[in-house]
Amino acid sequence: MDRLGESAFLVQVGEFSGPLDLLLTLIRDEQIDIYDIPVARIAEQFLIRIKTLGLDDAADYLEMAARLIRIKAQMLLPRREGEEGWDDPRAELVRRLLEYQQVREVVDVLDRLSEDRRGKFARGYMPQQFTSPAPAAAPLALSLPELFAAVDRVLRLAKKPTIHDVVPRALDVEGAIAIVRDILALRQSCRWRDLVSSGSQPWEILSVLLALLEMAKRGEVKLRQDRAFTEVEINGEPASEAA
Amino acid sequence: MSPLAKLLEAALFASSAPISRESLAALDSDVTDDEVAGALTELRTQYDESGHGVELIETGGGWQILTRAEFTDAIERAQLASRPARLSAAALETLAIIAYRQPIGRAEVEEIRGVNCGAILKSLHERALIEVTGRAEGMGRPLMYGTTPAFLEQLAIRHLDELPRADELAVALRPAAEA
Amino acid sequence: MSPLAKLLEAALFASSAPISRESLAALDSDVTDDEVAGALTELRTQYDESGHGVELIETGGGWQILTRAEFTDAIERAQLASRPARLSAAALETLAIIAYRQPIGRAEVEEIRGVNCGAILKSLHERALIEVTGRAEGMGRPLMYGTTPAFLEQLAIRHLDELPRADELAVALRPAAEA
Repeated sequence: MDRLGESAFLVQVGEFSGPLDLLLTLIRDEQIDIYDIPVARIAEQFLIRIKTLGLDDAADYLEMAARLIRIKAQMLLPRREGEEGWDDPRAELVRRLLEYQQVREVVDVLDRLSEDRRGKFARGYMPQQFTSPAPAAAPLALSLPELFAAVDRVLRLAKKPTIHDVVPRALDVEGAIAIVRDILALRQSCRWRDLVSSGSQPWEILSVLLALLEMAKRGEVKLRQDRAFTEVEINGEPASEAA
Repeated sequence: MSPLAKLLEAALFASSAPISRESLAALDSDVTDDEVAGALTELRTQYDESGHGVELIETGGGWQILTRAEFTDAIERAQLASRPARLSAAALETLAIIAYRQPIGRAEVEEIRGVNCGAILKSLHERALIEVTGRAEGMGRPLMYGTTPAFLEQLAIRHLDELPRADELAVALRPAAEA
Repeated sequence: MSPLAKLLEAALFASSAPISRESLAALDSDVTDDEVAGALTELRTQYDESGHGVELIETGGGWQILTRAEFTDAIERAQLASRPARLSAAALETLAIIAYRQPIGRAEVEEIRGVNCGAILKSLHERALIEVTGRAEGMGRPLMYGTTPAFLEQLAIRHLDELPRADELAVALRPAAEA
C-alpha cells in the first residue's frame, strides 16, 4: 500500500498536504484574520497539532514550527513609539499564506475538471492498423523534453550512477603467471600467440607481458626472439621446476 | 452525415488520443479548414441530438470522442474499463503552481508549497503531465518545468487560458508578492 | 437511440477488447437478452442508416465498433503525412549518451545500453545528428562520435552547455533516489 512517491501521488499522506495547509486550516478553524495572526496562539496550536498528527518528525512541518516561534519572538521585541518603518515580522508568512490560498483555489478548479474528465472513457479498443513507419522524408521531431526523458531512461538502466565510467582494469600479473606456468607444464615451449588470443583485452595482454618479464627475471622462463618482429618463443627453464 | 463528417468520425474512432485540427484537415487534401470545422460541428450535433453514448470534445490541442459520464459507473462495474487513479492534493497543488508559473524551477515550487516536492515532480514527470523545458539562467542554472498537452487532456480543456486567470481568483495576490 | 443502445455504444467504445453478449447483458441487471439483442440491432441500424464512419461488427470474440474499411486508407495516409518522424526510444537513448559523453566510441555506448548499436549509430549519422569526431588512442583506435550543429538546431539550443548536467537531471527527474 505504501509505495513511496506513488502513494504520495495518489493518496494524500496524512490529513494535510503540507505545513501551509495545516496553518491555513488552523486560521480558518479559529476564525482568525489572516492579516492579523495572533502568532503566539497559532504557534502553540501548530505544535500541538503536529504532535497529535504524528507529523513532528516531518522536516517541512518542523521548519514551519521553527519559523512561527521565530516570528513570535520578533513580535515580542519592544517597538519604538510612533515608529513609521516597522516591518511586521508576520508579513512574509501572510504573503505565503495568501499565495498558498490562491494555489488551493486553483486546485479546486483542477480537481473539478479532472474529476469530470475521469468520468469519461476514451476509445479503448485499438485495432492494429497504423503500423507503417513514417516516410524518411518526414521532418524530424526531436525536443529537449524527449532527450531528457531518454537521459532519464539511460540513468535508470545504469543502476549505480558511476558504473559506466571507464575504470582501467587492474592488471592480473599473478593470474597471468599461473596461466604461463600451466601452459609450460604441458609443453616445454610456447609462443606469444598461445598466451594471448586475438580477442584479448588490453589488460590481459599487458598482464601476460608483465608476467613473462617477471618470470624471465626470476629465471623461470627464457624468452627468445630470432629477429625483430618475429614471434617470441617462451621456453620453460628446467631449473625453475626445482625452485 | 456528410462524407467529411463520416471520415472525421472514422479517424476519431480509430484513435485513443486527441487528433489535432491539422491532422484532421490532412485526411482529405481537398477540404478547407472551414469545411473541417463545419464537419466537426455536424458530428458533435449528431452525437448530441441523436442521443449517442459518446460525445465529441475539444481538448489538449485536438479533438477526441469520449463516452458520456452517465455510463461510466455501469462500464466500470462490468469491468470493461476502469477510471485512472485520482490525483492527490499534493499532485494537484504542484500542477496548479506549474500551470500558472511555468517555466518554474523545483525550488520555487517547494517555496510556494512549503514542502519537498521531489517525489511528486518525479511522478508527474513519469505520467508526462509535466516536462523539463530547459534550464534557467543564473545561479546553478536550475531545471525548469512546464505542463504538457497530456495535462490539458487530463482536464479535458483546450488551452491553459481556459483556467481562471490569476487576477480572477478570489484571493488575488497583493503586488508586494511579485518581488 | 434507446438508453440501452447508448449504454452499449459507450461500453463498446471504451472497452479494450470486443465484448461478449453475456458481458453486454451484465451492464444492466434489469435487461433481458432479447433487449440486448434489440439494442445491438438498433445501434447497428443507426450506424448504417444515418451514414456513420463506423460500423458495429460481431466477431469471434464478441461485439466491437470498427472504422469502415473505406476510410482506413485515408486515415493511414493522413497519419503518415502529418506524423513527423520521431526517433525511437533506442535511438533517443543512444543520442542522449553521445550528447553527454562525447567523444565516445561505439563500444562504450553499447556497454551503457547493453545492446548492439551499429544500426542506430548509422541512422543517427545519416540524419546528421552525430558525426565521427576522430579516433581514440589505444587498441584498435575506435571511431569516436559526437553530436553535430544540426543536433543543437533540432533542440533549439545554441550550445551543449545549455543541456543540464546528467547528475542534475538524475536528481531532478528521479529524486526518490536521494533517499
